[in-house]
Amino acid sequence: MAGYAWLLRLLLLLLAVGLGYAVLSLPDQAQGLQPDVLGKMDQSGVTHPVTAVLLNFRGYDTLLEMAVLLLALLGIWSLGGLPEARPESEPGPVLGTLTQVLVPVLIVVAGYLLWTGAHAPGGAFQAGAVLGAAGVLLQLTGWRLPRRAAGHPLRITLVAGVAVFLIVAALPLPGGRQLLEYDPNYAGVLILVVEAFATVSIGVTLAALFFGADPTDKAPK
Amino acid sequence: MSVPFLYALVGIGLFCLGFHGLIVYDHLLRKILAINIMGSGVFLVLVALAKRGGEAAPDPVPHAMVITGIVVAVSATALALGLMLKVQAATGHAVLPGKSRD
Amino acid sequence: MEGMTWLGWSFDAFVGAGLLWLAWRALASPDLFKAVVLFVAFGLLLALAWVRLEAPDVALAEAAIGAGLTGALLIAALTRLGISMASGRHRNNNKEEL
Amino acid sequence: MQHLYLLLAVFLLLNLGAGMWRVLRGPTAADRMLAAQLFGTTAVAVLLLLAELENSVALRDVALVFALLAAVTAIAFVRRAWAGTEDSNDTR
Repeated sequence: MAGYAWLLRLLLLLLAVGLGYAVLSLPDQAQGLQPDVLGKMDQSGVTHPVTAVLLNFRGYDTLLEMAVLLLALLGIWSLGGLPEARPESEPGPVLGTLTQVLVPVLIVVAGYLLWTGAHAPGGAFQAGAVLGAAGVLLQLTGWRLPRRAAGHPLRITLVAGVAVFLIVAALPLPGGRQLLEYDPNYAGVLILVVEAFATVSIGVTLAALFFGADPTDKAPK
Repeated sequence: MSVPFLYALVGIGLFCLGFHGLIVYDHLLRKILAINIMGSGVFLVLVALAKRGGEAAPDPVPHAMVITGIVVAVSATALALGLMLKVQAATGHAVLPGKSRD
Repeated sequence: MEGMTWLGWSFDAFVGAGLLWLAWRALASPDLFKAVVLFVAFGLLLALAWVRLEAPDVALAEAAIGAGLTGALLIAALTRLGISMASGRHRNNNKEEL
Repeated sequence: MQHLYLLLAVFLLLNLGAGMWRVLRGPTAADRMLAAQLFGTTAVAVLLLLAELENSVALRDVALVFALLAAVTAIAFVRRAWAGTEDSNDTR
């Protein structure tokens, strides 16, 4: 391997030069799809272009992306539990108070980001990530999902985002329209419903990814 | 040459740096970091090229793609870390089988 | 506005150079814990790059995930690998020179 | 005023270089982690300066999320990595 290190560097340098040439030869001024998006904004139900693209114009991407999140979680659960680091001590008073203050604030901020996503930067992914961080914080201070919530309630929460998105996507079908083709009059409400469920599902999925095992499993070795 | 192109070139640099690290280093955690850095480079190129409109607002489509990309990247990282821990539990070393242990 | 563009350029140049340097050090440093900390710092700097590229949505996602989740995930994985924080080397008897 | 904001942002960015030195030198893991936290704090300050510069509400949201979540990595470090290590009382 060591003898070929210079060859590898040379090839990667060539790749970098080629990619750089390709990027620099692109036109200096380009609007991309921005005029198309702005032209259709009045039909999207929201006023923020990125949210309109995420949940209306490119709804397929977002729907499948949430399925990818679930797949990653299934992958981790099928590993059968990860080795536990070490028995955790009780959180000290500082950490306990910090968590008691920070977790509600994080939940409020997640709600704010979700709400503001309709007209300004924000939305389901950012809100879900903040919610996931709140879940990670709780786990770090020794909190574990109660036994009775770990079975069906957890699973239903995890799939709720994809399920509600699919239902909303299928709603236009009986009216003779296409999958994910919302009525512009109701698009705003539908997007908010989809985003609300997606936020909770993304947050819980990210927190479960951090936990690293199916909580209904018997304690891993 | 303008600001977006500066960032696009940095993105290409990050991609190639990450690619180099992915090939050269044997420890799996380092490979995971390298893949993340490669992904960040790709995101940087996408977002930089979206801003070529000058004074106009940037193209929102690449932004939406990058946001989903960031969330997918973190979930893939979590899965990769889990697999790495399983490799370590099975072989005692967090390197790919058949690799030298350095 | 001459000074303004000059300052803006130097800001972008620092961010770009910092990104490349942090990525290089994160991959090349022999201590794994140091690599993780450098990677977290890389994520923070990347959020500034998104802001400069007028992508506040992406900056929000990066701030939430890069600052909160990735760091926690990597550190948890590092402890589960059994790597001592003091030296960055393995604690168990299969000593690996990292 | 605009010049001042951008100048301060560049200055804070240079300050990150000083933090970098701590991350690289160590010597203990806690030093590195605290330096990374300093990174986060400085990034919040830079974001707020840029928010004033561009008069953008969204950037204040980014700074808010940053400030809230920077603590999570530090807590993960304290809870998972630092507590219980044989040299946590180390005064090197």
